[in-house]
Amino acid sequence: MPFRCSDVRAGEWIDRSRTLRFRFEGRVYKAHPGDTISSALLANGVSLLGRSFKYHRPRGVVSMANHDVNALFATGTDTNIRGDITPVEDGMELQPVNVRNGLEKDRDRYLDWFGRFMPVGFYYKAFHRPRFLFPFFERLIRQRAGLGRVDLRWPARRRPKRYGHCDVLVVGAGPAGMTAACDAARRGCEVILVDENPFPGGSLGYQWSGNADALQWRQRLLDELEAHPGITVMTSSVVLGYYDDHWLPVSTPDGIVKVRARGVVVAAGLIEQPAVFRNNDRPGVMMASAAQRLLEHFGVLPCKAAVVLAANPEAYAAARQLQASGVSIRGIAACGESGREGEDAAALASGGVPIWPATTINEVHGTNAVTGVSLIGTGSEVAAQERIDCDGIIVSTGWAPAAHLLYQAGGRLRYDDTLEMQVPSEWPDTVVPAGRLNGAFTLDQQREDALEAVRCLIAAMEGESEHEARSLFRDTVAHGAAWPVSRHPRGRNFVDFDEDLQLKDLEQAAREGFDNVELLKRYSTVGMGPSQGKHANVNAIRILARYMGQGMDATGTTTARPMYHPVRLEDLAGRRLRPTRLSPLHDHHRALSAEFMEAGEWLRVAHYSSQESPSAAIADEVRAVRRSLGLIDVSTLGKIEVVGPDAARLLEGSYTMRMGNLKAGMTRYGLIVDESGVIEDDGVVARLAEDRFYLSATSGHAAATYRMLQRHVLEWGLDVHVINRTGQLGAMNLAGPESRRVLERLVDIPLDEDAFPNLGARESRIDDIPVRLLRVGFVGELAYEIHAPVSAMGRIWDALMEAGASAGIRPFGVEAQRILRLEKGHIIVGQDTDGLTTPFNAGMPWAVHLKKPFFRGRPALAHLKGRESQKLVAFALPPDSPLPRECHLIIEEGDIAGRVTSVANSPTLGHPIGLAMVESGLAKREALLQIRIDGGQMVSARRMATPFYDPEGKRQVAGYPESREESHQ
Amino acid sequence: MSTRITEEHRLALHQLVGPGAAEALADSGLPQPPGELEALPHDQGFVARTGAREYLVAHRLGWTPDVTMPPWCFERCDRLLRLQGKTWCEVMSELCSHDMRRMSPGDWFMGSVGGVDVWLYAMGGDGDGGVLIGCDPSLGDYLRRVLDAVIADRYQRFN
Amino acid sequence: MRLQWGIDAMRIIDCPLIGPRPVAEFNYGGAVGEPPIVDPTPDQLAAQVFYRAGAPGLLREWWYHRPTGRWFVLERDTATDRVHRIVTPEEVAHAIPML
Amino acid sequence: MSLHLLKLGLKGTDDEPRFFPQPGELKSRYDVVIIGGGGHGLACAYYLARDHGIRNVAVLEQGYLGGGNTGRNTTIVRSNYLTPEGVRFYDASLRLFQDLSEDLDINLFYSTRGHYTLAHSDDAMRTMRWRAEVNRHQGVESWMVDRDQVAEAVPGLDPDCGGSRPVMGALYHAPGAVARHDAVAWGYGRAAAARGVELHQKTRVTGIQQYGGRVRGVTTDRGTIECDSVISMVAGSTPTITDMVGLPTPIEIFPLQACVTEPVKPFLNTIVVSGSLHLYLSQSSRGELVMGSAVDPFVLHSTRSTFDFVEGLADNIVDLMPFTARLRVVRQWAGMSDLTPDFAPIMGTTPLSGFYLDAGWGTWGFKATPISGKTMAETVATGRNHELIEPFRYTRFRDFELVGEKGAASVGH
Repeated sequence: MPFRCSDVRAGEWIDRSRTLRFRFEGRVYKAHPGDTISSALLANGVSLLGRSFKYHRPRGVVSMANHDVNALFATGTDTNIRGDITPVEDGMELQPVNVRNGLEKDRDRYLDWFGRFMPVGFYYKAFHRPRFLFPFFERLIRQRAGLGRVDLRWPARRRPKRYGHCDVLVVGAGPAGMTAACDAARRGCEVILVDENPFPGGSLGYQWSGNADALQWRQRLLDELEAHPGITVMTSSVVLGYYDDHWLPVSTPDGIVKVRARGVVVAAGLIEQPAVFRNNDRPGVMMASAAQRLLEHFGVLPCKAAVVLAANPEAYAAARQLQASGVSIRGIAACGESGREGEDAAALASGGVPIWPATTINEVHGTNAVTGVSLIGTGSEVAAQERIDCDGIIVSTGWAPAAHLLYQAGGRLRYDDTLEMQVPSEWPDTVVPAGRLNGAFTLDQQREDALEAVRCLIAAMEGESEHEARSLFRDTVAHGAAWPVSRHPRGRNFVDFDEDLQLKDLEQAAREGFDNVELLKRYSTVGMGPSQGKHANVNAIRILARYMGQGMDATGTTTARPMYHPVRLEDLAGRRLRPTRLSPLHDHHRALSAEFMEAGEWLRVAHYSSQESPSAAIADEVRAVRRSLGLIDVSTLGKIEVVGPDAARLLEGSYTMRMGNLKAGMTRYGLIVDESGVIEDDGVVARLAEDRFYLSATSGHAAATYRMLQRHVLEWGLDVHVINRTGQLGAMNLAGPESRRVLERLVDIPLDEDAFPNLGARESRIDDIPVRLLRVGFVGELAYEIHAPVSAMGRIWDALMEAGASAGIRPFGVEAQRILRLEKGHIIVGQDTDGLTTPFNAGMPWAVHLKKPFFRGRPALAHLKGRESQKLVAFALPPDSPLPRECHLIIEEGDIAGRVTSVANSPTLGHPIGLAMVESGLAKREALLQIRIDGGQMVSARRMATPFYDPEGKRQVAGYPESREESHQ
Repeated sequence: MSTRITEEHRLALHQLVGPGAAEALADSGLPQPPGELEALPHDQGFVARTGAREYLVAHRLGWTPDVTMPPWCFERCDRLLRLQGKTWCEVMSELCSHDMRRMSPGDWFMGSVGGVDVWLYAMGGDGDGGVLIGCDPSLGDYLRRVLDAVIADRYQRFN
Repeated sequence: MRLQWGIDAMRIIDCPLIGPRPVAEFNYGGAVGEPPIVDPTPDQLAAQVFYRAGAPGLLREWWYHRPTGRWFVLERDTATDRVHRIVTPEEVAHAIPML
Repeated sequence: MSLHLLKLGLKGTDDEPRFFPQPGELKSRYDVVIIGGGGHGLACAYYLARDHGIRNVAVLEQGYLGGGNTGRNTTIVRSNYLTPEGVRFYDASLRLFQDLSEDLDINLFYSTRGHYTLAHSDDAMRTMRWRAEVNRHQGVESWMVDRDQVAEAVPGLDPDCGGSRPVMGALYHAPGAVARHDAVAWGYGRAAAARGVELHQKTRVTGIQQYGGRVRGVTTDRGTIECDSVISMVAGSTPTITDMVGLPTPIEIFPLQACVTEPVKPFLNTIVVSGSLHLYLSQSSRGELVMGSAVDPFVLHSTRSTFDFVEGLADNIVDLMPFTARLRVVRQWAGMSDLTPDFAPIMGTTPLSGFYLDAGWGTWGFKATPISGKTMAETVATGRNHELIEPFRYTRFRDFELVGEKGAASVGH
């Protein structure tokens, strides 16, 4: 590996004792465990790692810290893999992304020559005329869009998430972060320390390599982190964002941990900013911190001979560090004064390294790799004469604070003219900055700032409001250039490497009127690429500020939105949790090979399958109920107890009909409407005693009805208890002419009409099981609804099935029930009614007792009575007529006049029947309903009264109705 | 002992609601927790005060409240799952945002686990602590499946 | 169509007895309305049924804590999402006319 | 390569005209003041000038042009609504959209993709059929497709949805499209400014003056303006403006969140929406998967993001399209939706003469941009509600004549 330096670095991340093999574009390379894809390729002298998104220019490592996406790769099972930070694995098969015919010979590389024909916002100005050509251009552009390619066959590998709790979450395990974590732990806090790198240490691990004190301090901190039980260190982990009330999701190698912290120290350090000069994107041009990371973490030399562009002390330290490792420093162009008189600069100069003051880079030479550079005076327009040969450009011209979390927590930044960098200007008292992002650069400054941060944070967490104000330890020298930008007549001086945006593009956007930071971003797309402006936003604001002739703060910043780094959907999704509610009789149904359907969270029986088709099985179930005996599990019904002195008063106010006069031992149909009079729920109200009611509600609305009743208790100041027993009790409905004969044998109370009249309610026992019996049924036959604790439902079902065997008892499901209830003309809330249906629309004026002085929705219903524009009507079709579907439209003189809400072939009546919501005018005129069915064909339906079947409801009250009676044709 | 789930069948549950509920408990020799959302142990079960005049009583089989109306007493069939073992907190940390390490024996907590509303009663005594989980009977199978899956995944991941 | 929360959200609501809880354990009950006028004019009815105090500011609202089955009334600033005060139910109770 | 780009390439971009002229001082008087510089406001200004010759118009924007919901939505254009009046209104908007790139001479990347609204229950299937029937009755190309047709049209979709809430079918809406939302605002803004309309950014309305039962002017943080007509087109800020004139409305503000993934090669060529999974999905021309959901569950005047939004969305999309599980979310943001009780806008005249309302846009504002501009312009020019927006009049709540869109919403999921 030609660029691997032999001497082992102090805090190296690689294991030199083992070697991996991986393939890139088909060629085999060697690497060490701990190498990332980028470090491994660079170690092997491969510096061309990718092609840019728009112009397909050759690209290499520039930040080595995931602050850009130059180095993106794909394998068979993944894409958009970030080379800088993704460990290389043995046997990896890597390919570049968004190239055709390999990196070297990418067929789209010519696009760079046509750059001039693709200025900023070009796609807004072209391709839309003539219109018929646009689809062609759109396909062309869409093919080029996007980076990696997805494979539709990839399986989803959901990774479970978990919750974390701590007193103090420290973001960033650099010198400041480690100090803060140790100090907080010493003060008795439970601390979580998070760092996106595989090892803690941060800049101490790659920037202070020659400094003995720094290395010693680093080791002491690492040891204390290791030793202290109260500190949990999460490495290779990213805090994705700050969300309300100190909620910080951390993406770790083992899934996302959602941390609730009482206080947060944001010590995430700095993001080095590139300088803008012609061809500043060539492979080999990189930031000083990138070169130092390559050297100290991976033992990889960034180049053999380098020219350094310097505007801060860090540049000269990096130059010495590289020189000490064998990189020849051909010269340092000081485009900023800071650091030029420093100790490092003096050492370099005495070692023969030329330092050119007030000089910057005019142009970098070479295409797939740097071959040389020509310089220029920062003030003058004239290029320096000679060209300096080198294979690397090391840029150290400024920083931006990684203060995204602080911003999201409500903190704000301002530009510091001394440091030439943005620093926090305000922050919440329990989310505090520390370290270099707070302007503390020297090791002492970082340590003091961290200790101050923890002192103030803990005081705020303990609620001591007037603790001593926080003092700052910001450096007093510049750490960047005010204008790290050099113009060039032929451009190619990139501000945003992700989006391929040059200096002229941003100035052109501002010139065209997009002259505020948000419009500039949206028109030019600066900062909208995968690295979200980490390396581009500050320079973009500098360029806009200079173009508009205003200060950095006046120009403003764009909003820093989560996620700090992208996170996979499968990590966000986590474990698949689908709460599913099962009836107590679920296993019984499975034993009867039932077909299930989803009803909200519940699983319900649609029908019990038999040899014939489903529709035949359903018809059989319907006939069984009509002719002999059926049993249906209705355990999903809402079941609510209302007990106490004001029980009747609560129901009087909650239902549209009178409830106060309901006698104990009787039930009544109950209807609930919302404030605007729209039907919300219905069910049965049973009065068990003067101060005890038992309600049922539809399974879909039960929870909401229960909450509403509880709320009314508070709103109306009532003395009553409302208890939700929906899951505690099961329920089944025994319906059919044989129901009484069979049930008589099991219960301990008389069932004759006098003792237990229709709509009656009784408490009884089956064997030793306490049960409630309600003479109610949705299906219009002699029926008994049996409610009992879930633990006993199996025994009751078996007892009934056994007792009813001779009577031909047959279990039936929801589909049969829907037909049976339709034959009786009963509505289903949510199907025959919608978001605007009042009781008057649904043909239920009898359910609205406006004589009551008050009930929920009364004022609206009083206003609406008699003014309904739509009405629910019933219709029938001849036996041979094609069957309409629900929601087919009723057409009247070419206009929509209504829709079919329910329709089914009635096995009992031998022809299709249905309900339809139609315009009131049409409803009044007993005319035929013209229904437009599939294919546009019209069928005419004749109007009918409901109930279609047993209009007088004789069968429900018949003591022992003739069970063998053939259903009338 | 490794973290595990066991079904709890030895406890019968009753919900006591209404005026005179505290007195009814006293008459039956059952403890009355002073504050709401608190519980007191009672012969391998507990009495939890879930409301101003509302109690959930868990006791060995055989106790039937000799109460005249009111207060009102309703049978409860909650699904009861015992989660015990060294890493029971970590298992719960995948399913509930409440910091379980703050649950000391005798504590009562009502929250959401795996998207399902539950009550938790921290059991003391027998070594590896843990918690008794109660949920609506219709959601019992779901909650058991989820807890089993989390325990199995963690065993695979960390052993 | 309003989204129901995922399993948990971050915002904390701190209520009496139940203590600080993630907002995902709650159902939003909407603004506390004025006591309904029994026989309102059309304008009064529209105001009662439909109109809302939509501007940002302090709003008195119903919040339902599912796991403990309790309603709370909170005064919340709908611009900053901060809860200013827990309102006792008695403050919002109003008698209803009975037959 | 289009001719225009050839010219730009050869001649350079120095004399490319400004989209928006340099903002000057506020004049003391305008005929019409439009509050809100989003898509609706700029479109209305354009149609006032183009169709009605009313050019003495000022658009006042408190932030930057297109910075509100216009720049935050998931860019879907469709007309597969439930009520006849809804279908007519949005279909007219869709037809305007189809010619808009040419009208405004800006490429909106208006791309007709086809739009699938998935049904995961019998109830949902019924609602889809209801919408399909109403759509086709109005000549809009929508029809039901079954589960297999959905799986075929949306590569990689798992109709079983991971084992629960399976896809039973969908409402297919052929004209469904996406467009670049920012460009719509800029296109209208440029065309309006070219006709003399003044666009004032960073100008916040602080009060509306009225006496004698009519509007007289507005006060802003840059001075006071006299005018005859004021149109409020501020979506999420509507209640603040209507409070200035004491006009009660049923509007409540809920955050509406969205997120976007890293760009990948195009794999999704249609728009996929699922009501019960609260999921809106399309792939932008840049290759990003743009994903949105339903509004947050409680009132809030803020564009803050929440983590559980992106968790819930990921949980559902990983079930629906498992292969996307590997894609990474890059950014999430939010807009402020002004919801009404019947999920339909409030448009046109109000009891205060001279004060017009264009609000209640909830999650369906972007697709109405052209037609809302056009109909509001005609309404202001004539003083009477355009017939397309009469069903959305302000007084409908007092008259209990709500629009039936809500019918679908409560039934559909």
